[in-house]
Amino acid sequence: MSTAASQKRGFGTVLWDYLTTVDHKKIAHLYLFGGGFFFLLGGLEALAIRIQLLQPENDFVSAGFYNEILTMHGTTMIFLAAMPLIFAIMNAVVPLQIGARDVAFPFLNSLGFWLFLFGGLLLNCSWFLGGAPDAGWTGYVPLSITSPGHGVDFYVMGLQIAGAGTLIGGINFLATIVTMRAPGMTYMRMPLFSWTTFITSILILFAFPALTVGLFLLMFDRMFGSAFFDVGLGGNAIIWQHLFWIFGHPEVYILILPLFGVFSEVISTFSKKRLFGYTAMVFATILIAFLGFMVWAHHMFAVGLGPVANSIFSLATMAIAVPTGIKIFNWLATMWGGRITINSAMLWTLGFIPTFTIGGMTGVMVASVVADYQYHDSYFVVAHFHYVIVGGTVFGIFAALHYWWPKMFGRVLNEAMGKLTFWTFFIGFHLTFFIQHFLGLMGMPRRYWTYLEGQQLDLGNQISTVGAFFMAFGVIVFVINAIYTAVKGEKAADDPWDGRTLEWSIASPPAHYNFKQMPLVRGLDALWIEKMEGKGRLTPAEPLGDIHMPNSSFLPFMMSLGLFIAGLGFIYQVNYNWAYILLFGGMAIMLGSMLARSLKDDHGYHIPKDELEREVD
Amino acid sequence: MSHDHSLNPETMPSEPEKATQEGKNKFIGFWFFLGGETVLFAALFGTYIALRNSTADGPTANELFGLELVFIMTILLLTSSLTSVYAMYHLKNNDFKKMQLWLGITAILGFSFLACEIYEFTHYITEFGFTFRSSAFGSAFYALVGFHGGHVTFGMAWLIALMLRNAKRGLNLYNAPKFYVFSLYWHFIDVVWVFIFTVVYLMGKVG
Amino acid sequence: MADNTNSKDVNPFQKQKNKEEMQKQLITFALMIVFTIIAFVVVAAGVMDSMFVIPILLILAVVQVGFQFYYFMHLKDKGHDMPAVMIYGGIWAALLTLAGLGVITWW
Amino acid sequence: MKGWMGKIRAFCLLGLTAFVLSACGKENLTALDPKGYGADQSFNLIILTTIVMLFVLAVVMVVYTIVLIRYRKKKGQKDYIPKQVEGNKTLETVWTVIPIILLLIIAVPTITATFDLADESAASDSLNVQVTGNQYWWHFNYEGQEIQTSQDLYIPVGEKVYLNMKSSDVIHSFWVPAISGKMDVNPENENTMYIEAHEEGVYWGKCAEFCGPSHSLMDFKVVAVSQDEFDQWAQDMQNVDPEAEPEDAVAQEGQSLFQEKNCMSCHAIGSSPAQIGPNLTDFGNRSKLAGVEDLTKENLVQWITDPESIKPGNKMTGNYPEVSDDEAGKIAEYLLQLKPTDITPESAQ
Ligand code: HEA
Ligand code: HEA
Ligand SMILES: [Cu+2]
Repeated sequence: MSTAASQKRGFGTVLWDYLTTVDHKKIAHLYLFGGGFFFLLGGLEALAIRIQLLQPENDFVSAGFYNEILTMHGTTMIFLAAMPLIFAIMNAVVPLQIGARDVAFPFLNSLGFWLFLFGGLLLNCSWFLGGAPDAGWTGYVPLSITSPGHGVDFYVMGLQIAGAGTLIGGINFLATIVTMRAPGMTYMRMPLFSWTTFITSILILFAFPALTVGLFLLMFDRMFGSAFFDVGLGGNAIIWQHLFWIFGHPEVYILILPLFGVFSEVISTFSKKRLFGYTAMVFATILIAFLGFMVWAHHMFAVGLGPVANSIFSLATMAIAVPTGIKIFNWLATMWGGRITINSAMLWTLGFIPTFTIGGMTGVMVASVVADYQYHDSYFVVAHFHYVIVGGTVFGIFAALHYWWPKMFGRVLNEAMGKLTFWTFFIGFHLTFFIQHFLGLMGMPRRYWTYLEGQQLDLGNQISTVGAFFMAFGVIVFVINAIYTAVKGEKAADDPWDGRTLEWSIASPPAHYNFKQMPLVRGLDALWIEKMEGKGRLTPAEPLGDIHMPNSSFLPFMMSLGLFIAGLGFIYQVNYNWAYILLFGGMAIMLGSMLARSLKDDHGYHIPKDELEREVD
Repeated sequence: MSHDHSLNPETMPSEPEKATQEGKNKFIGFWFFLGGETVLFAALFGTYIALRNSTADGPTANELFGLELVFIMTILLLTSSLTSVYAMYHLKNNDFKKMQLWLGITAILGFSFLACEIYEFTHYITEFGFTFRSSAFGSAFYALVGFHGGHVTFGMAWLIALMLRNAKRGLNLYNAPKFYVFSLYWHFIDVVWVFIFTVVYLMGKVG
Repeated sequence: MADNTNSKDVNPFQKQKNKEEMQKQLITFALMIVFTIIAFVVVAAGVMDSMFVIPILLILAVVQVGFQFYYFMHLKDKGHDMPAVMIYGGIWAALLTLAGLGVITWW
Repeated sequence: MKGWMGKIRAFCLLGLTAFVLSACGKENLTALDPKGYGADQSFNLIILTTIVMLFVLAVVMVVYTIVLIRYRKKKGQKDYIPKQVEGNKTLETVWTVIPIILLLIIAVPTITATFDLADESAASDSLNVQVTGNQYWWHFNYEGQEIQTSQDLYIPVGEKVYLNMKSSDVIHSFWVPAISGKMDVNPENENTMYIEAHEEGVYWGKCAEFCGPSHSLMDFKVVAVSQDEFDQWAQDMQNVDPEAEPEDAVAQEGQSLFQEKNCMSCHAIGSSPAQIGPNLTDFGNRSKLAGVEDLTKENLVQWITDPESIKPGNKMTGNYPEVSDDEAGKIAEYLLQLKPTDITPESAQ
């Protein structure tokens, strides 16, 4: 059952193992591969965007196709790349950090992954089935209603399925953190990454339903002739914008908060210091999440909601700078007086601080209503959000991967390639996006297929495109690094970074039951405490006994596959009757799997005590 | 830990639904889910409130709604909430047969509610020509009330499946959380209905 | 499986507690029905101005829902801190959603 | 407050690099060289926020640099364990309070300006224009004046002009960076904003809300002229005779073709309200064809025969009878001489 044994098994067995696994560590791998694949795809789309904008009046792609690429770039990156990659890290780390043997709902955990994957695949099927969605990642009505073909239907179904997966994942992490913490692991002893995971999951729980409803209404309008957004029948297009941004703004904090957690861990480990102002960090996170729900209309300043609404939302938005600032300064203070080791994980973190600060600054600038009348829907906003998303989320994901790769795969990523990735990506990033602030102010709106000659926009766009290729180079080096490490990377020690938290107290990669005995946690930075007291390992909180483990299951895959097929049928039942076969067939597969799940009791199995005793420590 | 979760008077914990780790997880996880459902219904309510006057020359709320039927539906659903409380009472007393009985009554009440709702919708469609496509108001009304009805339908299917699956097994620590979580769900549906009859029907009548 | 449907064997102390609890639930239910009737009567009578009726209806609904949550769903019992946090969180997000859609959609 | 704002602004204008200055081309597209009331307001806030933000960034960067220089692991520090500091109340208060103060400095002028720009009290005794956004062109209807134009909006300089904006299809957004920030043009509610240009000239306008394939081609112009010229223009426009026969024969043929091919079912000449396609009254004076192409006969023929090649997804394609190149040439000849007034974009520049 151990990982070493599984590597010797044939390809078929390994595949089956992954298709049926409910082990959070393997699900983390799945999320990493799935999210990584979509990141490359979204990046490829970004490159197409940049090539099209290389010259004025370019026609590398046609106008309609550009809109498809643009929409799919945004949608793919946010829903299918960034969030799954974040889930990969959460799955790999959180149960270990809180000293749990597994997540609360292993079965649902796997279901969440497969729903995401099939939702993403469904969305991308649109490329081959008459065209991708083309109404922007925000899918504003009435444009998305009038959009011909099935592109937007794929957007609706794909996001609905993937979104269900995300919601399930969020609830799973919430329950895990509430009920599965090791003895002594009180809330205020939880490592910051676990905390941010917890808060992020709350955001998911409360934000996604708004999107779910929005997508339903859009689907009804497009497929069943309802009139939510049909102005002729009294509908209102602004409702969509509210629903989308009530989801959408918390979503951007879903994208950043977990990485704030990652940076907190990385900074504290490599500065050899305890996190400065831990309590403040926790409350800042909560405050950001809380405020994050009250600011959505800052995306709608130009909609015409009136000066009162605009002012309130502007103030609320600016307020978020305060807790975020607390975080930035606490990180700096953690490093102050520390002993800083700079390696790849730390480089990404150090790159993040100035980059994200700039992104946050421009965030506050766009929060100033009247100034936003100029910035809104221009490249200035594009620059703002890539500074926070790439400079925060993507940098953070890279930092996390370099930091936890040993724990996830038992091998250390190559440092030289890691540094090369960082520097090319970092330089390319600033080349690409810094100039876009000025492009926006010089009158270049976003979502422009092309721009005219002689408007002083040429040079800026060229620089921007060149930068994108630097980033692409960096990403390719990272992919090579990952493959190289898998083949002949250096084997990782259990605790390669002299870590502070529980995950470093067990093997790299951990046994499938994580902890042979539940550890007794005696304070913040549980492992560090033991190290300082000279023990270096955690006291078990229980005698060695049988370990209860969940059974693998193929049903999550089947359910998601069923939904995928049903989704296709649903989209096409509008034009073809045969699509009902898909629709009902898919539903049958899904419901059948659900029935199988509820009829067959699944009590899991036990690893007997003597087997555990036989395994070497 | 014992592998056999079945209950007997000596091992009967006071809260069988939370006696195992799995039970605790289910319990907590389900409450979280309900937190999310709150926002889901809020979004539908919000849409309804924004569009309730957008009748596009079709029938208005005041013209459509009759209070008698809504009152009956309300009483049916509220009572079913109480009967599911009785079921949980017997669950805690480890009295499986009585629990099944009260759950059965809950199901009957739930189905009666659904029947009324179906009658109501067909009434609007045939008598008033008021459909999902008539106006933005129509869309919003059917979406909100229909979503709730969908939840009731799903709840019925869930309840029947639970009762049948466990009919021969009696209570144990493996299925107690399942019954408990169902009752939470059922109460939540009732909560939503309270707001529906208030905001949609009563306020629709008041204008 | 052992015969486990014999309720007489349950710890009598526990049983008494359950019974008292059930009585409270019954009272709660009666109150809920009364509130419902008040709400319907107020509207059916149609004597009051909608300015007053709507707040009354909303208050009745909120109290009634409080009963559901606290008594029927046991939010008042111990071990329900997290559920309460989540429900209040949901209500918070729900209120904002309602405010957004209800107040600033038409202007 | 205006005073010190002005000083800072003057300072910053000086300080702006050649890069930014080079952007102030004749096309008046940039928001960095404001020439109108709304753009001024925005620009002031842009400058103010930039200064505050640069200050914050500077603080962060200074601490960051010190940290990296002083506290990098040095040789011989292998076993050095730094002091594990839990926190510091004073410091934490400082970096909570100072940002709050900085934000208030930004918030107050922001809110003042927001209410200022939303002030519609003068609307009733000013020039009001009904703006309609269409895929992918703009229509302007001068309220109470029997003037309809498309694509070029003429306004008197130094006057507040109120725009009442609504869309006929999807959401658009009205943006003339050099004179004013943007405002969405929604299908269900009318939005109001005012614009005021300080200098005569042609200002480039853009649609800023994603509206379909030709979103990037939905440009328009605001032509600001002196009050006298504007009055003259208005008079000329009101006096247009839609049926007037052109002088040369080719154009005359073009005119009859224009009728024959049913162009008038969508377009209009004169103040008729037909609005499926742009109003062509002053077509010959337009600064650009379809908002983006040079107004030449060649381009116009291309437009008439194959509009899709210029604006993908436009609503003219496929909705009119076949037109040969020759016929298109004649129609073009007719349209190009529709010059009812001498007040043109060129004269404004
Ligand atoms: C990871 C994602 C992320 C993050 C973290 C943020 C963070 C912030 N965002 Fe951003 N934003 C996006 C992603 C994100 N945003 C996206 C994707 C869009 C566009 C969507 C679309 O239209 O497609 C967008 C758009 C967007 C808009 C709408 C612009 C428009 O369309 O016109 C606004 C307006 O207020 C805004 C504001 C902010 C603010 C104030 C913050 C704040 O949270 C920033 C706080 C941080 C700091 C301020 C820096 C650190 C603080 C200090 C060092 C303390 C001292 C600071 C001060 C005193 C100022 N964002
Ligand atoms: C997580 C979110 C995320 C991320 C990471 C990125 C990353 C990038 N984005 Fe974008 N972007 C968005 C989210 C994101 N973006 C969103 C939400 C929008 C708005 C969409 C809308 O308006 O609707 C947007 C819009 C957007 C625009 C505006 C388009 C327009 O308005 O017309 C541009 C233009 O430059 C752009 C560029 C880039 C670039 C160059 C990167 C780079 O950082 C990408 C770097 C990665 C690579 C370059 C990958 C390299 C891969 C390979 C080389 C493939 C190798 C292949 C194999 C091995 C198989 N993005
Ligand atoms: Cu936002």
